[in-house]
Amino acid sequence: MLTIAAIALAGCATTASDQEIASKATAILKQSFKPAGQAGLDRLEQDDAQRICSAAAGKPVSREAAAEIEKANLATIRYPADGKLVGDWRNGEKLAQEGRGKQFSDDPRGPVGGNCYACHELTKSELAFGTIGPSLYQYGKARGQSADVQRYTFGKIYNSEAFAACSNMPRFGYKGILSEQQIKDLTALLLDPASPVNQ
Amino acid sequence: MDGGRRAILRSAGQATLVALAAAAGLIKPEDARAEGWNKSAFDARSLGEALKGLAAGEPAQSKDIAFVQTPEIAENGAVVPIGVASALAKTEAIAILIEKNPNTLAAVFDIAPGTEAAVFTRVKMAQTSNVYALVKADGRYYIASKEIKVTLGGCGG
Amino acid sequence: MRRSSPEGRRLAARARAGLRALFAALAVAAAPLAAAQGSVSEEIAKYRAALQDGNPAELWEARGEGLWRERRGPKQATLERCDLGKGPGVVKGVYAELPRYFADTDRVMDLETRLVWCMVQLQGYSEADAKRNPFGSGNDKKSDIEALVAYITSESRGVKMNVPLTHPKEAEAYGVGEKLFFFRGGTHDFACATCHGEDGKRIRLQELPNLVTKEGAQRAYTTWPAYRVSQGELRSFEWRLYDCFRQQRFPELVFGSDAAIALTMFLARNSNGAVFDAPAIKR
Amino acid sequence: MKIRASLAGDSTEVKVLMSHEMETGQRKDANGQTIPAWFIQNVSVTWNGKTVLSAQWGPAVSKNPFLSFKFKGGTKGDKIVIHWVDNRGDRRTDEAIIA
Repeated sequence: MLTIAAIALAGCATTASDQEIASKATAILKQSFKPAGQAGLDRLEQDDAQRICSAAAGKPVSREAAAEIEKANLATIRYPADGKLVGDWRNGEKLAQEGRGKQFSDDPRGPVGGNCYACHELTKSELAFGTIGPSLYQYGKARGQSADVQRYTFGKIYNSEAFAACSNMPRFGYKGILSEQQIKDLTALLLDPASPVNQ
Repeated sequence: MDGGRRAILRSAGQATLVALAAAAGLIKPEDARAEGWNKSAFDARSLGEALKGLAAGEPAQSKDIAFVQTPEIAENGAVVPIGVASALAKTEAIAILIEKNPNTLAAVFDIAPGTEAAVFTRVKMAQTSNVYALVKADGRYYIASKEIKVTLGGCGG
Repeated sequence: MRRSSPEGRRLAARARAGLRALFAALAVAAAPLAAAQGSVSEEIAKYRAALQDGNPAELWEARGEGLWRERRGPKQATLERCDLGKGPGVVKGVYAELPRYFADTDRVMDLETRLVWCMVQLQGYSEADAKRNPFGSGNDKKSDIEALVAYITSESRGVKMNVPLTHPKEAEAYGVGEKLFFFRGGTHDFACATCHGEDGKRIRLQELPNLVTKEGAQRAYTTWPAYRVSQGELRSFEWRLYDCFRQQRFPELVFGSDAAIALTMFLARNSNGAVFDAPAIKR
Repeated sequence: MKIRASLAGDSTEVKVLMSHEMETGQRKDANGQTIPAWFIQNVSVTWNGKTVLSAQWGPAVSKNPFLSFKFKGGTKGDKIVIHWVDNRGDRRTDEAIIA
């Protein structure tokens, strides 16, 4: 097992000069940013997932690395103590529309949104949706509302990399972007039969 | 289309006369200054008020007014290109009105004889709205409209 | 329209127009636009086309040209001896070959950084003063750098991008830029590549160029700087990077920093062969 | 101002960009204070001294306004003068030659 991993690593080992460039890039990065508003230089400190996904440079990471990332991130998900995973879809819709939050230009007191429409189609009434992520229109209608679907949906919003290593989607719960209640409300936007997502 | 419109118009005939009388009292004396600015029209907060301010009364719907180089969707409400062309003889003025803006009237252009009755400019739109092109031709007023949708572009931040 | 025709004539006209009640006019007007509604992207394309004719960037270009020729700074000198890579005073076509290595500073520099250097060397400004206001904001805070950038880039319109990668420091900057392009960080795990690493993607309604491909880099890089209608400002490429990082939830990219130059080098070099066509006008 | 006046058949096409904030009076600054309205109210375009177009604008005209139209006549070398005055009483006049 260890041997296989070692071979896999060797297979995508970087050349010496590439490593030089990489360390140069890290040094340059640190000198090229300054703290502003709520965004300190700590935001340039990468965790394992960020580091491994960056090094892949847009290509898929190895199966082993992906499994490691997913396992580590799955362990971070905190499900609500009250066991209720589905909140208010109306507030979820507002959060899906809200693009502000965590930028150095944003008020640290909020609002902070999920900005879901930036990347996903969600409802038929909002034409201005992005396509970086898949369409989520009729997400709940297609999947139902079983306990498993609720857990997956809440968990995916909480930490997307638990299910897809190097996902483009932010880890809203794990990184403290959205509160537990806000994630419940987004879960409701996706799953509630009354939500415009499921019309 | 024509027959239908006439029917509607006939039924509204009585209301028209009342409105005419009211409008007659609103005609403003010629401003003595070379550069006048029609404050009451620009302050108007509805289409009806703006038309009153312009002393336009009840303009007739006209197919001889066209929106040209005017998209149906604006990528940003801060800059919405609007072109208005009038095929009405003796067009003297063209005005652009935006129904759902805080102030309805956006611009008025006086067209000198010899100048083509077509103007192109850019306006701000607070939200998706009907945009009206009002034309004064040979002393009479005509109107046409077009809905322009304002979308949210960019990253949302 | 304010100048009303004689009252009598008006009333006569009104009587003739008696059939044309406002209500009816509005009823017709308010009817939904039935057919002829193009798709969203077609209509957005029309919107953009309508903006092409009459780009307020020209106001910045004119101001920038004035600043280039004006005696300014402690030394009361013009920038007309500034060497942007093709010799002192040459403006034509220089932007198509930037960033590049400059022997006099032993550094790879982009246009903005080089302009700052010229303002310091030729006009006697302190570096801090020259960099003080890199991005304009309204009438009270006009950026001289952005105006100069508008003028100088306009002098490369129609010129093929031809960014060199011959000096080792140019190659290094390109390599570093590529690494930075894929660097994920911040609260949201975003990298440049998150939005600009795949073909045919949109954020909201905005198409995202895939900057990893030659075509994507060419289309994007050759249309900056641009007048942003959403801001009513001309924006330079350094601003583009600065604001991308803001939206990536990173801290603030330092103007003229090595990261800014390296990323510019990566993207500019990838656009080689395409015809430069800016300052443009964008949402 | 950036003025372009060019002959197109027997007409002259005038295109102009004006540098102006066109502040609506509806926006607030960072401190929550309303930014006062500041916008061009009157524009006039003359060709050899004769007014060919005049306009009244409200604050809904976009920042850095654009205006384009055509008039009959005009020959190369004729002078086009554009003048604006805003609600603060600031004025600006610029000229261009028909090309």
